[in-house]
Amino acid sequence: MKASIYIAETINTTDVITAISKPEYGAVDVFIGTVRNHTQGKKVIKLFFECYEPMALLEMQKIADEAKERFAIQEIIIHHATGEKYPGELAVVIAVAAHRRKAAFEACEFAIDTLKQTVPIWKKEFFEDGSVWVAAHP
Amino acid sequence: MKASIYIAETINTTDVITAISKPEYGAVDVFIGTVRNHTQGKKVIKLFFECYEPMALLEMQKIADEAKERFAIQEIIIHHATGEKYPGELAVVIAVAAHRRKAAFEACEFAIDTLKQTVPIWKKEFFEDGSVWVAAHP
Amino acid sequence: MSHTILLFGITKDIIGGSVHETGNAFTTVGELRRHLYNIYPQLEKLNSLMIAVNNNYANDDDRLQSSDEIALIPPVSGG
Amino acid sequence: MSHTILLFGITKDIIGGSVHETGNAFTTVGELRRHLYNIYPQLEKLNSLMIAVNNNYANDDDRLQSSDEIALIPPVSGG
Repeated sequence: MKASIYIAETINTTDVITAISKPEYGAVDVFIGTVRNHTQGKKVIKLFFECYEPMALLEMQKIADEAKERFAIQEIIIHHATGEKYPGELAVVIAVAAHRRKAAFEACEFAIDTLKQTVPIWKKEFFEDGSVWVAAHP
Repeated sequence: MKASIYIAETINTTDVITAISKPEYGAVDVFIGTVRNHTQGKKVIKLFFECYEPMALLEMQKIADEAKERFAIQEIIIHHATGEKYPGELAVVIAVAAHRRKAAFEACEFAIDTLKQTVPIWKKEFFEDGSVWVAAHP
Repeated sequence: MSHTILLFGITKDIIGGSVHETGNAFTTVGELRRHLYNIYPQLEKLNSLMIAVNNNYANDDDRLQSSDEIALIPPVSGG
Repeated sequence: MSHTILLFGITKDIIGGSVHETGNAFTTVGELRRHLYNIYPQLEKLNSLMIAVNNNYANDDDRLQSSDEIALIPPVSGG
């Protein structure tokens, strides 16, 4: 089984769901972020995810720890993809198991919101007429 | 591919996620409800889900329609299991695809909250010392 | 005339069997409800008891036709 | 003495290459930041520029050691 906090070229939703599903828990919420084929009206050809991996893993672990402190959840798994990704491919999968569903939803949303603010991973979008590092400039 | 609104003895998370994942959408939220092996400190041997199927399908469709009206989502799939279920087995899978994650989370939580209030499905819990229809009595 | 009522969940245990024949006809959902509460007082002890007519939740003042599909809906607990 | 700065995302494009050698040593994160803004004014036009020391986000008054692993963190955009 892969680690709860994991960064790789290829990630897999089924791996994550299988790992988090146990008869003790009644509720699992899963967030799946995929590469969109368009953004702000422009066709996206592909993405490139660059990653400062040791720090990204630490920041992802901090999110998992904080989620467990703040919400009544049992387990959380965060997997993020790196490298070249095409529309429809997975970018991130976050799964949260809890006894009660409200905590699972809240923790999962907290985790993806925080990941987008703190984890050192950068997305470059490739269009037909060029490329851009997302969010770099105002 | 199975219908978006579906009731069967056996449901499958992968089916649902595969059906809802498209390159147009960036965010998918999935709620997975499974049979817990305990409730209020008691060991659960198994469950039985009884279902008034034609009406349950209608009520599930109403939830899907209302979710699409209220939230900026693209698709919603609701599958519910019936019959005898053992701890760890799937009870319900709800998946919501959206361009933006907030709407996906909100619609998914709305759908499971509403399903538990309106859809004519009844859960009987079997313990070592008897059984009970859940929520029937105060 | 009579109505055939579909029973689910705990109402099966209370009334016995999976259908109940009323024996006579009722004009409204409320009348049917009072009739059932009279014969099966345990129904009144449930957290709630909805009555569905033709696969939709009905109000007590909704009128009944002999051709209606009527079902007792005790507190649901899916999910 | 010098610091080796790891570069990521758009800072690679602005500075060129995946590492930057400062040439001299800086006492604090803030001093290093001002030095970089002087040589590469485009860094100041970013939405934000964090500096990580030993895999943790640092403040401008944090002190630098020559053995520290230092990285420029332009606005992140994972997920």
